[in-house]
Amino acid sequence: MLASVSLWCVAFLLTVAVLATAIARRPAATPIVYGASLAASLVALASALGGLLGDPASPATAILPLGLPWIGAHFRMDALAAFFLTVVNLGGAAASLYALGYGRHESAPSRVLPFFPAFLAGMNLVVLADDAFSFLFSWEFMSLTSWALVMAHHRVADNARAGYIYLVMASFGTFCLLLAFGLLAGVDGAYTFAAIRADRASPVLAILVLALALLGAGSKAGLVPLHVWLPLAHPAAPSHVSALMSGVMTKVAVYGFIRITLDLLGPPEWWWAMVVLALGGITAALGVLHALMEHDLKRLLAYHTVENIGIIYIGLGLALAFQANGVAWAAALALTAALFHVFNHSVFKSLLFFGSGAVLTATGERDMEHLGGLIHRMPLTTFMFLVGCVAISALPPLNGFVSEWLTFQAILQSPELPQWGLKVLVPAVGALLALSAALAATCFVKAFGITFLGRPRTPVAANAQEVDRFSIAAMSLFAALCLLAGILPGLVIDGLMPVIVSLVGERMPVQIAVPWLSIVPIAESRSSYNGLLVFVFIGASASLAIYAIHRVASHALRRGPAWDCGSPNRSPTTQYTSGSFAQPIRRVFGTVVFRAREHVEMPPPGDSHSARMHVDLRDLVWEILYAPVAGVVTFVADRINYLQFLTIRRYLRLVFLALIALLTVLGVWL
Amino acid sequence: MAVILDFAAQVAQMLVVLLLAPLLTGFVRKIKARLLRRQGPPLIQPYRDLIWLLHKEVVLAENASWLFRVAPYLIFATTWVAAALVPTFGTGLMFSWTADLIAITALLASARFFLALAGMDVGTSFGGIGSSREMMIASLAEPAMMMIVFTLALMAGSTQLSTISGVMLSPEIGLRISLGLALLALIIVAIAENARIPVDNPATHLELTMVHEAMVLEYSGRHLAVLELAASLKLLLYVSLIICIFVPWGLVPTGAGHAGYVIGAAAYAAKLAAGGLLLALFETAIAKMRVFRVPNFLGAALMLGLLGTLLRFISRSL
Amino acid sequence: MDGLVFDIAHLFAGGLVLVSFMMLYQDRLYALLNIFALHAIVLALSVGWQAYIQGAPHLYITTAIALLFKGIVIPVALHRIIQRLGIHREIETVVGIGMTMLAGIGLVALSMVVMLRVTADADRLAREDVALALSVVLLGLLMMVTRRNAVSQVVGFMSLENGLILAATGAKGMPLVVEISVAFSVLIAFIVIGIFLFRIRERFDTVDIHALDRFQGDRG
Amino acid sequence: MSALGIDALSAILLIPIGTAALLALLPGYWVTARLNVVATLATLVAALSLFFSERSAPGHYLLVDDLNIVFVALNTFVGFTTSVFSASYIAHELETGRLTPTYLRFYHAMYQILMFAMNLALTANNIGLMWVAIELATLTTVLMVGIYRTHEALEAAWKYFILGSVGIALALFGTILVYLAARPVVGEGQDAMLWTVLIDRVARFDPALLNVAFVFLLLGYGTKVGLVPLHAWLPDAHAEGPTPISAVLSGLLLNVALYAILRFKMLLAANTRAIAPGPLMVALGLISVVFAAFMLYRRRDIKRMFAYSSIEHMGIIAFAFGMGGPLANFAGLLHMTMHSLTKSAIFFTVGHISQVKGSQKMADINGLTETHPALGWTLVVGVFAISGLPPLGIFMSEFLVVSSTFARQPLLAITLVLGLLVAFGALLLRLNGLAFGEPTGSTAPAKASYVPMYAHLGLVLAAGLYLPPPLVAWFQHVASLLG
Repeated sequence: MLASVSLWCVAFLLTVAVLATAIARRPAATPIVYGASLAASLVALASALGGLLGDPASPATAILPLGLPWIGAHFRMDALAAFFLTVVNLGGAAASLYALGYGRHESAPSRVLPFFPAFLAGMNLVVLADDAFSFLFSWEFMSLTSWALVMAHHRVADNARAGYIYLVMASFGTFCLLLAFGLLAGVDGAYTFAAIRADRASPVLAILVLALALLGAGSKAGLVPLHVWLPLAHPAAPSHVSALMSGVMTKVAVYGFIRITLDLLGPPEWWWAMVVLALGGITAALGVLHALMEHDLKRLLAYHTVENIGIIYIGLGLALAFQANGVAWAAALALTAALFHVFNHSVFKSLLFFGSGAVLTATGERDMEHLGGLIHRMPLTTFMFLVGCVAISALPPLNGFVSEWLTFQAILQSPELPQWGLKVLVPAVGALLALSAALAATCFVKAFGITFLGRPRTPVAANAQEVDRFSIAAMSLFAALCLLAGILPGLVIDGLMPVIVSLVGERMPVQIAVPWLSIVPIAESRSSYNGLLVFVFIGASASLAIYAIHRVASHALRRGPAWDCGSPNRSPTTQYTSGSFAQPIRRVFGTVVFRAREHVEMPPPGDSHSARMHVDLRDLVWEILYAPVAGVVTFVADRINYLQFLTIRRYLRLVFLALIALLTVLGVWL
Repeated sequence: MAVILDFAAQVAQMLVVLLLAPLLTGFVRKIKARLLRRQGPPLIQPYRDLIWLLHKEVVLAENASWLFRVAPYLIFATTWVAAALVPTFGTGLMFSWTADLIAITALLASARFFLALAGMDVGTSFGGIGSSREMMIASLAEPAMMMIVFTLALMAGSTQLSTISGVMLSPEIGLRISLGLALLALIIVAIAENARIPVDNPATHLELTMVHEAMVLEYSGRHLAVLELAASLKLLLYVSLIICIFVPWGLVPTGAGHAGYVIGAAAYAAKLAAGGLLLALFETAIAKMRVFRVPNFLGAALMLGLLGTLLRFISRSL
Repeated sequence: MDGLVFDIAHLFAGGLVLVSFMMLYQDRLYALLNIFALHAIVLALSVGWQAYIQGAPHLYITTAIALLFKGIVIPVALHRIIQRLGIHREIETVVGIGMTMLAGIGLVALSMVVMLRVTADADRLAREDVALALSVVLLGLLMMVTRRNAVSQVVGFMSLENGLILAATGAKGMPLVVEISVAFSVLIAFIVIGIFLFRIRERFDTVDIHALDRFQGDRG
Repeated sequence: MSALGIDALSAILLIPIGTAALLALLPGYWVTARLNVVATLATLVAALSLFFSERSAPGHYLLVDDLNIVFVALNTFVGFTTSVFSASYIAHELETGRLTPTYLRFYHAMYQILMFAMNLALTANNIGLMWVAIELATLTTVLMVGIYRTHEALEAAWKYFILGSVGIALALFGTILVYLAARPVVGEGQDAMLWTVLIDRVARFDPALLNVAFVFLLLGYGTKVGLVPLHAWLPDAHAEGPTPISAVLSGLLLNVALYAILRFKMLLAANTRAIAPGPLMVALGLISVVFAAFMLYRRRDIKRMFAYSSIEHMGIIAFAFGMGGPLANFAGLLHMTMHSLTKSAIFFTVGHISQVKGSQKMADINGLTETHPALGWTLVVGVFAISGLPPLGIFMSEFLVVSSTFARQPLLAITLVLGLLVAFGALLLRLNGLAFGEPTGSTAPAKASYVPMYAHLGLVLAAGLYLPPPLVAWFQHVASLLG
């Protein structure tokens, strides 16, 4: 029943997509398409929540006579799918709401409107799919529609390049998953997930499947070193789509990974966790360092997606480690942390992209070096963006902190693990996690400070206007969710329990029963956290302080020029920029990670030109992994290209040699 | 009855930290001056400064936004909440379970986050310098702190401060290598977090070397008073933290009588004084570092913390 | 009777291989054409003999085609073309004649090994015939790939085709042989006309030597 | 009903040949173009009626069975849509003067003769007759490729002709060997060349002789399929001839040659002592895929690029049939069908594009989705279809090929996947330039006939979503025949 509701929503979205092609050029199309998407997403969201709260023993299923003819298209909404459907449709609904306003400024609506609902439909289908063919079909369909959205502003050369790299990487990922499913399904082509579950893969196959799943799902999620497309493609799309791609699509990729490793593949081995943990840790740290070096607001956010995917994978890796060692309660904790972070990231990353979209609408700028002082012109957007920044920086009392806190709690359980490899790796990963959390805060001080605070650096920033009410509504919704999930985390954790139970067979303690709405992962004596009280305490003490000070202190207030140690300079270019803000960090980490080099060009004495400083950053992942691949392809393509220009006689010689070779084989070997 | 007593203890703790904080700051200043053979300001000078600031008018930069005005209160509130959750004289704090050590660290991080934003709000170059350097320091100090938390939590089997100090009090904890490493790391972190020499100089206004002072450069009047108080609170918090973890003797356990509280308070005061003395000694004996040597200093803390954690992971007895 | 029948068929087929070698050896165009005419005549004899021993009168048509068309018409036409186009009379070879001959011997050995081993069940006549036919086919191909001159490449193709006809007629009772030989004759006529029409002076490789410089597909 | 079967069968041969004669006589564009369309439609109807009529016993020359009826239906369908496309394409060529009315007459007649030859090759029961028909098809296409009389066109035709002739010669030798293998078992004469007889008795044939025969047939007909290293004629023939012929070459003629190989593969598969023909096909297929994938990168001519893509796809199909087994064979059949439809649709689009832009050089064509949205997006969809992206049909066949191979031969599957990926990279790179970016060239509206493209891509889309059960059953049956 619920599965079919969701499928109807998907069908509706697809119909809207088709209709949108026809009406895209009319002005009425924008509200119609986004309104319909909003409605469909809400219905699908309700259905997904129903699935999450419903009876986990009997998940809703549906079989359509589509896809592979002798199998049909299987769909199923179990707890895991229901949770991810919730994330998908929540993001979808908010993005549609946001786009009701944002979409009006779109310069090429005919390149966005048809693909947006199709993209939503694709993401829903991936999560619903219950056989390998439908899964991959939807997976690639999702990539394709998002590619089309990335290419919406195709005249910008960078976007075309982004689209290219994106789709090639997406295809690479799909092929990896295709091979993985090929192994899981076996020679007979038992492609339904039920059949795959029933027929567990042998250990050797499991290694291959895991590797392929990491490559396939990881490339979509943005796991280092498969992340290169992400910071290019996500920012290139219109902002509501960026929000969906970063906030939601990467989660669908995480879903794929969980589905394969924790559900289809059978009991994990402990060293799988090593790989996942190491990748997760590196991803988290490298993602945030990249973000720090960035001055394009949307690209900065995209790099933070990479970081957060790393955090999620750390949680998943811990869950695998515990599960492999039979410590199911700790696995439940780690998996909860990962899934909670999935939810959180989808919320605050969407919020932040909405905010960056609002800035883009108001100023036409993505480059932070050209912004500044927006807090005066766009107070609401600024406030929402600030909430997002606090949340993503994992600061209490917002939601980002809760999931990171849970991850830390899970890490602290890992001395229970017997394997030495894990014993050494887990603390190191913990350090990386702590480091990336701290760096994330730094990065968002930079992002928020440079963009919204200070003085406007350009006229467009000085003349920005607050955005429309739909955008504000969407942002407020997610800002409120950030707060709610932060102060009432127990509700979310309890909501996740059916998923956790279905995957690891154990659950965390019931949180709703804990007094004062605290969350207690294991026992109160070991650790607990109460977001609500922290929030109330901060609120109360701040109010108290304000009250007391207003009672006793002087109320006098005078506006004057900034002090700035007595030498104020009115030029906005004297402010710290994104690059200068990051300079200390660049000195500390950049020289190793990015081979950062600074060159200063001093004009000769007497020359009145200003001195210039250049910073060279190198993307080592690109240089080590991707550039050689591109080089090999180019080299081979160049080398064999001469075969296009042979004479007929030489072509005949090829035929002749092929004939002789085959005859020799026949004559000699057979 | 016990609940009321716990509640009273909690309220008392909040007030005590608030009142004691400027005193500690003044004490450290006094000692430092004395070590330099100066007379130094009286012990209550910080209180006078605060009152004086409260009565001054606020001169707000033309460009300052609402965030600039809200930030001091937020910073103060988060720091206060964090300080209220660290056991000072007794472990039986009513709301100690609200936030564990990780959350306390994160609360301080929130305070710093807003402070750094406030530094950037007016759009001056000094504010930017301060914020940028502060965040650089934090981005190393925070993971180091987290590693210290890990070491302690693994030893105590809990991240709750009250449980940790309880375990530290118990006889089975002897001298451990990892504890020593953690202590060393925590001291480094505390120095960095409180903008003390050699990382920062709380007394300087020399433009190119300041970090914390650069961020609050544009503040005046009551806003500055609140920020000063928050800074004092933070210093007290760190000293209390070191005390309650590494020298927990004299802490009043839950449910102790009135007499216990008196003894606890006295012990706390003594330990605090000793802490302040040591800090002053250290600050006098050492020179300020160049800003770009600070990462190495903090990196050392991070490595020590990580080493401590690793040792705990590998062996229960180290 | 059988022995004699076999020996005569064998003689003709072997003769065809020998003439193929003579063609490989030749380095003058006119002489090459003459030897090709000889090739066609030997083929005609062989086919005629097969027609006689198989009692298949329709094969005489193939004989006639071989004799008249390939033995007379084509060589004469090619003579004319060479004269009209004034192309070189020396044959440019890619590798030396000696090497070509060696390669040819290798090919004959290969075809013997392949065919004689595999056709153990077939009757002796067909077996030898097919083996020799394969040699002729391979030698024809060899000639095509080692000669730069268009006319000699055509000659190579035609000798290849002669080998096919030899194989087809040797396969006793095979239907459609006549049709196939006609079809092939049409093909060859096309090629010869093509050479003439497109004025391929030097090479098979290109329609016009100037075009070779200008166009090599997808360049530029 | 059996009478109807015979009639339908002869109709698909007689209609084209009769029309060819008529078209050679009739002047004028309007009448001939329409007559061409009507004739191909009639042929299509006749071919479809084969499905519904009871089959007569196979004769000495002609045969309709489960295998070739699929090919015939596909052949006549694409033949029909191409004739529709051709009508609008040729009109433009006449306007620009690239074709004269005389050549037009010749073109139409040749088109029908080509249809006749292909249908004959597909329905021939006699391997000799099939050979003759394929030779005829080659000759007609050679003439059509050279129809523009430019140096490039003539050279392409010449290359095609020579390489094709050698291939044909090799195939004939293989055919003779098959006859030789059959003769001791079946006896002399016609019977030893009939499919129906051969397939019944092949188990007792001399396996060694069959092996040698297959090598010759694979190389001979493989030349026509365009398998590397026998492919050299294919790119130029596609690039230089009229676009409808490119569409027919890629969409149909390659299939016809492949059909011949499949038939012989069935023979070999039925003889248990012969070598497995699979590995040879797999090897040639893989080489083709990888080679074509790399060759795609340096292409500058849009039609030549898609010609290389045809080589790649023929490689995939050969690979699939070579792997064998119900899944791979099914995938091979599906892929072949989808490729025919998609590739011809792409060539239709490309034909109109190069007409409207006045160039086949990809450097001259940019930003099509801006200037000509219909053509541009059709090209995008076509390229995605050919790259095997959902929701289009080739996704399913590639899914089946790759996933079923990986469990059996991981290394082969990985090589195949790498080839596909490299090829996709190249196609997408070019597509980025063609369909997107700052537009260049003429923005004049295109006078295009969209129906054929939309029909083809619509079918491909439909097949990607839903395959009707009868079709599936049919394909599965044929797949099981292929072993």
